[in-house]
Amino acid sequence: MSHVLHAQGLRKRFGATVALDGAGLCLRAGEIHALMGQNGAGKSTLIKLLTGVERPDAGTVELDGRPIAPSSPLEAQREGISTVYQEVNLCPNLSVAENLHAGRYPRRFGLIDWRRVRAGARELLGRLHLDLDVDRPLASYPVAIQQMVAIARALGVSAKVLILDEPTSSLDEGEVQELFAVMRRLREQGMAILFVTHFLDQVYAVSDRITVLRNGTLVGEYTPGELPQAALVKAMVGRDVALAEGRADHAGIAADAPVVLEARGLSRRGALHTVDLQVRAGEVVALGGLLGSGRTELARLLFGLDRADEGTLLLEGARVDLRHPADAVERGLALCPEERKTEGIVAELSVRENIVLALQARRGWWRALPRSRQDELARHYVELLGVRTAGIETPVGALSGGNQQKVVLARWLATRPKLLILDEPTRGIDIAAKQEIMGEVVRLAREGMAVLFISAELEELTRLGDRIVVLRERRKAGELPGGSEGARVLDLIAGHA
Amino acid sequence: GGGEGGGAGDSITVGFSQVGAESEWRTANTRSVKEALAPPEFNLRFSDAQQKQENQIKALRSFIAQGVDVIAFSPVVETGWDTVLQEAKAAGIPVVLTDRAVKVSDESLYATFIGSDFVEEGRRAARWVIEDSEGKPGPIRIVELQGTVGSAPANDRMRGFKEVIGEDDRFVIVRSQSGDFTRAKGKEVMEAFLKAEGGNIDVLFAHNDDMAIGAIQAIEEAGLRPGTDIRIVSIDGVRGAFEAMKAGKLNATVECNPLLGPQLAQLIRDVHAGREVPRRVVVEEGVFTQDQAEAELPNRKY
Amino acid sequence: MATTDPDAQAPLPLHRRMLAHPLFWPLLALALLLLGNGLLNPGFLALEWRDGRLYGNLVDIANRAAPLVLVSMGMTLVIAARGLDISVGAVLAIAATVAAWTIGRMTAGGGTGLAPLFAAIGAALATAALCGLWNGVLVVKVGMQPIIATLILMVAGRGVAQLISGGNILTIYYPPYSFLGTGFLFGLPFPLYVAGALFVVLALLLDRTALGMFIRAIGHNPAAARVAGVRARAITLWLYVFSGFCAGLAGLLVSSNVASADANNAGQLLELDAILAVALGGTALAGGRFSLAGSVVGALIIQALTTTIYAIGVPPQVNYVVKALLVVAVLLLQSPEFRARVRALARRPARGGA
Amino acid sequence: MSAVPLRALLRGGGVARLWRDPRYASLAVTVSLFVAMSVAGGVLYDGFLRPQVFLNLLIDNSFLLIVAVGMTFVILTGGIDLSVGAVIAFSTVLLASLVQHHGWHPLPAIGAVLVLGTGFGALMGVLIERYRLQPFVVTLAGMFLARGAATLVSVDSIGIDHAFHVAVASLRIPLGGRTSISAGALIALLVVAVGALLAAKTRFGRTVYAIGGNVQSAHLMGLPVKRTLVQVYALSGFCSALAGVVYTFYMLSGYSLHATGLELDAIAAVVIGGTLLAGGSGYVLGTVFGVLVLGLIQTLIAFDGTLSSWWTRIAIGVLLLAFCLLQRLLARTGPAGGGGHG
Ligand SMILES: Nc1ncnc2c1ncn2[C@@H]1O[C@H](COP(=O)(O)OP(=O)(O)OP(=O)(O)O)[C@@H](O)[C@H]1O
Ligand SMILES: Nc1ncnc2c1ncn2[C@@H]1O[C@H](COP(=O)(O)OP(=O)(O)OP(=O)(O)O)[C@@H](O)[C@H]1O
Ligand SMILES: [Mg+2]
Ligand SMILES: [Mg+2]
Repeated sequence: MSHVLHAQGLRKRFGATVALDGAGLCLRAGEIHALMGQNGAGKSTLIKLLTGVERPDAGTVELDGRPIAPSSPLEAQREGISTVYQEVNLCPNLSVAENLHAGRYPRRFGLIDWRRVRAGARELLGRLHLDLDVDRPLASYPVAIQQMVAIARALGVSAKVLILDEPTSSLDEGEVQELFAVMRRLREQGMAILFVTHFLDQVYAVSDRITVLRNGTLVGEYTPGELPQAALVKAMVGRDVALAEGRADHAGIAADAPVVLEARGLSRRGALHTVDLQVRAGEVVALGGLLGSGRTELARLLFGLDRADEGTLLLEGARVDLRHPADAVERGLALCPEERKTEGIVAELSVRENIVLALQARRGWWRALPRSRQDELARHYVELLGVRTAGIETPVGALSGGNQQKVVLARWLATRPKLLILDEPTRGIDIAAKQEIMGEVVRLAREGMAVLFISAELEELTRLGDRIVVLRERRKAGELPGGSEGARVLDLIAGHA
Repeated sequence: GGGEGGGAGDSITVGFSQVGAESEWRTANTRSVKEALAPPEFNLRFSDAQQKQENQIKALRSFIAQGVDVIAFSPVVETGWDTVLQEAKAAGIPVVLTDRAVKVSDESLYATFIGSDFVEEGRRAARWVIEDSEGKPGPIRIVELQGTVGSAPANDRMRGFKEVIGEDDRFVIVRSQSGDFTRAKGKEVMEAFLKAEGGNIDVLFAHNDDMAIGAIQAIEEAGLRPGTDIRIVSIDGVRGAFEAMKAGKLNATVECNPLLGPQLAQLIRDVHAGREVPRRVVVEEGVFTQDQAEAELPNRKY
Repeated sequence: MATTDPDAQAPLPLHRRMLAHPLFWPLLALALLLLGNGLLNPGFLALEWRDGRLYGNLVDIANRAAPLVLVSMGMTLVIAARGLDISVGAVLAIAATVAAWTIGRMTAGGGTGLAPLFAAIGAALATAALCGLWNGVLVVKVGMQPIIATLILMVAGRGVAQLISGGNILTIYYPPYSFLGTGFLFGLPFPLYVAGALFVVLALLLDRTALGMFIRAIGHNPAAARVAGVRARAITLWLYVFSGFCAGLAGLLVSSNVASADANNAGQLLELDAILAVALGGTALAGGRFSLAGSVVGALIIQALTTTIYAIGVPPQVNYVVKALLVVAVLLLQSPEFRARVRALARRPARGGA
Repeated sequence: MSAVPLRALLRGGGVARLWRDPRYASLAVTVSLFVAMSVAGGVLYDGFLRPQVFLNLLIDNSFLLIVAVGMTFVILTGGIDLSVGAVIAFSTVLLASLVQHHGWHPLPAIGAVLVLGTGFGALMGVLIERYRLQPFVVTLAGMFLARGAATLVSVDSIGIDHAFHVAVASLRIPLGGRTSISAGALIALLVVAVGALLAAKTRFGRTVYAIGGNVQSAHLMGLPVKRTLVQVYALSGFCSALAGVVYTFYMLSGYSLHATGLELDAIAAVVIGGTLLAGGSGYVLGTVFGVLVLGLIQTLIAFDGTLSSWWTRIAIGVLLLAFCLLQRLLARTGPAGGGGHG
C-alpha cells in the first residue's frame, strides 16, 4: 500500500501554548484511519495544518511523495484534500443546496445553473440517504443535519484524501451507520480517509489503522487488532483508566423525595404534544429518543427558552410562568444547551468569564462576584473537569472543542441549581473526561440535585438514569425504570413494541 | 387656476421650493413668502429641499406634474437647472427665481429673478472695512470666517470681498477658515485663530452674522474687546447682529434682506397675468452700523 | 494544549506589555499628532496660568472635545451590544433646544435665581433620555434594525427641535446657564469635569459591577448570553436610553457654550464623529470588544485633528483631504497587519545591505 | 435503530414552504406596502396616480438606485460604504471640469471618471481586506478624501453645456400616453438587472452572500474571500462613479456639494429593502423597492405642499416609521432567512 499523505515532525505553537510538538501521520490509499487523542491533544490542529488553515512552525507534509505547503483551504482542496472541520463550517444563511456546491457551481452560459445545483444537491444527500428540502437555509436545520450536509459537501469533491474531524458527534446510530457505509464504499474506491472520534466502538467498527496523539506528540500507529480498548485508552491518556462501571444505586431514590419540577400536558405547536414529566430531588431522569424526537424542545420549554402553547409547569409544587431564561435561572434551573457554538460559549470571553456568566446573571448585574471568588470558581471547575487551557484568562475560543464543552458544563454546575438539564453534555468529550463528568453528575444527584439528562447514547441512558423517559415523534412514548436492559430501551425509542 | 391639480376658484396656484431651514435668515425668508402668498388669492404649494439640489429638482418635477400656475424657487446653486426648467417651459409654467440667480443656456427659461447679490454683499463689507480703517497704517491684518466650503454665498461673498480689499495693499488676509455658517463653529475657529495669531488680528470678516456672534464670544473669552480691539463686520443683518451692535461688540452688518415676500407676490401676479416684468428685481438692502443699531433693532422681524 | 512554554509564561518585559496594551496605539497616535503640531508651531504645546485659569491649546482641545467624548461614551456601549445610534446629533439638538426654550419661558415669566438652570437641565436630560428610550423600544421591542430605528429619530428629531424653536436660533440671555459650557472650576473648564465625572462613574460601573461582562457577552454572542440568563434585551434598551442621555448632556454643553440653541446645525454629523471616535479607540463596530477609555482617546484624536487643521492654516478647501489622510494614517498605525508589513519591508533592505 | 422518523418529518417540513418562506414573504410585504402607500397617495391627492409620477420616481432617483445596488453588495458582505455620496460629487466635478475647462469630449471623460471611481473603491477594499481595518472608518476617510478632492478641483459649481451631454440629458424616451423616461433611468434599470443577475447567478455574487453569512466558513469552504472583498468595494466605487455620471445628466453640472448625505439614503434604501446590515441576507430587488419607498415618501410630501420645513422632516420620519412598523408586523419572521437565489 502506498502512502498518500505523510506528515512528519509537525510543530505548532499558539502564543504560550504548544499545540503540536513532533506530531505525524501516515495515510495510505484505500484505508480508514482513525486519529485518536484526548481533548486538546492536537487532533484538530494537526488537521488544520494538513489543510492550510494554519501554517506549521516546523515539519513537513508530503502528498504522493511530493512536499506540499497549502496556504489556504482552497489550495488544499485543489491538491485533492477534502475536509469536514470539527465545528460545522458552512454558511448558515445559504440554502442547503448552495452550501453543497459553493465554490464549484455547475454553470450554463457562464451563469450558475440552479436547476443542476438542486439536482446535484439531492443526489449528494441521497448518498447519505437524506431527503431534505434543499432550498431551505441551512440554519433552519438542527446541528445533526448540518453535520450531515457538511459531510455530503466533502463527499462531493473527487478527492484523494477525505478528512473528517468528529463527524459523528451529533449523529445518532442510524445516521452513523449511513456514514460508515459511505466511508467503506469510498475506501473500496481507493480513497484515504482520516477520521476523528471519541467513540471507541466506532473506531473498532470501521478503522483499519489508528494513530494516537497525546499532548501534541505522536504516541504511535496501531492496527485495531493489536490494540484492545483498554490499551487504546491507556495510549491516549497515558495511564490506566477504569471504564464504564454501572451505577450501583439505581432506584435508590426515596419515593417521598420532593418533586422539583413537574410538567403537565406541555405542548407547543410543531414541537411537542402533551408531555408530562416529573423530576424529583436527587433523581437523574434520562431522556432518550431519536434525532428530532423533541428532546431538545422539551428542555427549551422547561427552561423558558420557548413558550408553551398549552400545559403548566410546577416548580416545587408552585405554578411558574417562565418568560425568559433569566426567570428560570433565578429560580434555580439550569440548561446546558445542545448547540455549543451558538448558544453555549461566548468564544471571545475568557474561561473565567464563561464559567461565572450564569451565576453572575442570577445575582444580577449590580452585585458583581468578587474577582477572587471568580478566580476560585474558575480554577475549581477547570481542575474538576480537567479543562485543558493555558490559563483561566484564555479566551474560550482558543480551547479545543471538547474543552469548550466542559466550560459550558462548568458554567451550569457553578450555579448549583435545583434542577440541572443537560442536553447531550458529553458531545465531543473524550472517554476519560466522560467518565469524570458522569461521576460528577451522579455525585451531585446524591447531594440532592435533580437532573434531566438528555443523551443519544443508549449506554449513557441506562447507566445514569434512575428513570428513563423516552420521546418518540414529539410525544412521550413511555418510561422505564433505571437499570433497564438496553434492548428494551431501544425498542421503546424506535417504536417496535 | 389653469392646472388640473390647481386649487379652487381663480386663485393662483404657486409651487414654491425653498432651500431648507438652515438658518434664521432662511426661516424669516420662508415666513415672508408664506405670508405674502396666502389664500384666497394664492394657493401655495410649499416644498422644503433640505439643502439638496436633487430634492429641489424633484419638487419642481412634482409641481409640473401637479400642473401649478407659477413656479418660484430659491436655487441651492446656480448651475444644473437647464433640464427641469426646460420641462417647465414645455408645460407652459412660468418660473420666478428668488434669492439667487441661475446660470442657464437659454435666458427665456425663467421669467424674472428677485433677490440679493452675494458678490455685491462681499464688496460692501470690504468697502466698509476700507472706510473704517481710513488713515490707519498698514499692514492691517484680517481674518475671514467663511461659510460652508463650496456653498454659493460663501464663494461669492469671498470673491466680492477679495476683489475690493485687494485694491488696497494695506490689507492682508492672514487666516481664512470655514465656520460652516454656525455660531458654534465660528467660535471654535476664532478661538484657534486667536491662539495662532496671538493678539495680532485687526479685523474680522464673517460670511454671516451667526459666525460673527460665535467669534465675539471667543474674543471675549480670550480677554479682548470685540468691536474695539478687533473690528468686526458680517453679513445678513439678523436680529442677533443688531443686539451685538447695540452692545458695541459688532461694528457693522451688511444687510441681506430675506423679506421679499410682498415683492415676490407682485411679480407672480404680473407673470401670471402675462404682463411684462423686469428680468432682475433688486431687493432694498443697506449696511448698518453701531449708531443705527438701537433705532433699527425694534424693526427687525427676524 | 500540550505543554506551556516556560519562557512565554514569565511576565513580559515592560515595553512588550506596553506595546500589547490596547490603548497604546491610540495614545501614540494622539501624542504624535500633538507633537507634530508642536514642531510646526512651537507655542502649540504651551500651557500658561493666567487669571487663575489654565490656558493653552491642549486645554482647548480637551474642552472642545467634551461633547464628543460624552456622546462617544454612550455610543461605545450601544455599539458594544451590537447596536448603533445615529440619532445622537438630532437628540443633542433637541436637548439643546428644550433647554433654551425652558430658560426662555421661565425667565420671560419672571423666573430668577437658579430655578431656570435646574429646570432646563432636568427638562433637557429627561427629553434626551426619552429619545433614547424611543430608539431602544424600536430596536428591542419592535425588532427593527438599529440603523433604521435611529435613522427615524435622526430625520424627525431635528424637525421636532425646529418645531420647538419655531425655526429660529434660540438665544439664551441667562448668565448662570453659560457656566456649564464656558465656566471654570479650579482653573479648568467646566465641561472637562462633566465629561470626566461621567467617565469615572461609567468606568467604575463597568469595572465594579457585572455590566461590562454582560455587555461583552451580548455583543459577542447574544443567543448564548440569553441562554445563560442575561437579560440581554432589557440591558440593550437601557444602553439606548443612556446614549440618549449622553447626547442630552452634550447638548447642554454645546448650547451653553454659544449661549444659543441652533436646532438645525447643533450636532450636525456628530454621529459620524462619534462612531469614528469609537472605532479609533479600538472598539469593534460589530459588537463585543469595547474600550471606554479608547473612545475618549478617539474623541480627543478627532478634536486634535480639527484643531491641527485650524492651526496649520491650510485653506478650507483642503480641510477634508488633510483630515482623510490623517485618519488613514492613524488607522494604519493601529493595524497590526500593517505594522508587520512595514517591519518586513524594513528588514529586507537591512538584510540585503549586510 | 433507524432514522426513518427524522426523514419523514423533514419531508413534512417542505409542505407549503412557499407560504412560510420568510425570504419571499418579506419582499412581498415590502412590495404590497409600496402599493398601499401609492393608493393612499392617490386617494389623498389629485393627479397622484398618474403614470408619469411613478416614472418620475425612477428618473429622480436613478442615481440613488445605482449606488444602492452597489451598496447592497457591500452590505451583503457585512460591510458598509460611506464614501458613495462624496464619490458622486467628485465624479460630477471632475467630469464637468474635464469637459468644460479642459476641452475633453464627454465620452472619454466619463471613461476616466468610471476608472477612477472603481480604482478608488478597490483601494478602500484593499485597506479593509489587507490591513483588517473596519469598513466604516475606512470608507468614512474615503468620504472625506473624495469630498476634499472635489473641492480641490473646484469650489464653484460648474455647468456643463457640451452639446453631447446636453443631448443625453434632455433625451426622453417616450413610453406612450404622454409618459417618458430619461436616459439616466434606463441606465439605472440596466444596473439593477445586471446587479440582480450578478447576485443571483454568479460565483462572485454567491461568495458575497457566503462572506456575509460567515467569513471563516467561507474561507474554510475554499471561497475566494479576499479577492471578493476587494471586488465588492471596487463595484461600489464603480456604481458611485456611474451614479455621478448619471447625476451630471440629471443636473448638467458638477459641484462639490452634490449628493451630500446620499450615503445614508442609500444605506436606508438597502436596509428598508430587507437586507440585513449584518450581512448575508437580502436582494437587489428589495433594494429597488427601498429606493422607491424613499422616493414615494418625498413625492407624497411634495404633493401635500402644506408642510413647513420642520413638519417635512417629521413627516419623513413618521412615514418611515409607519412603513417599517408595518413591514415588521406583517412579515412576522422579519427579514431573517437566507440569501436566496433571486
Ligand atoms: N426536521 C426539522 N426541521 C427543522 N428543524 C428541526 C427539525 N427537527 C428538529 N428541528 C429543530 O432542531 C432542534 C432539535 O430538535 P428536537 O428537539 O425535535 O430534537 P431532539 O429530540 O432534541 O433531537 P436532537 O437534539 O438529537 O437533534 C429544535 O430546535 C427543532 O426545532
Ligand atoms: N487558535 C488557537 N489559539 C490558541 N490555542 C489554540 C488554538 N487552537 C488550538 N489551540 C490549543 O491547541 C491545543 C490543541 O487543540 P485541538 O483543537 O487541536 O485539540 P483536539 O485534539 O482537536 O481536541 P478535541 O478533542 O477537544 O477537539 C489545545 O490546547 C488548544 O487550546
Ligand atoms: Mg478537535
Ligand atoms: Mg436535541
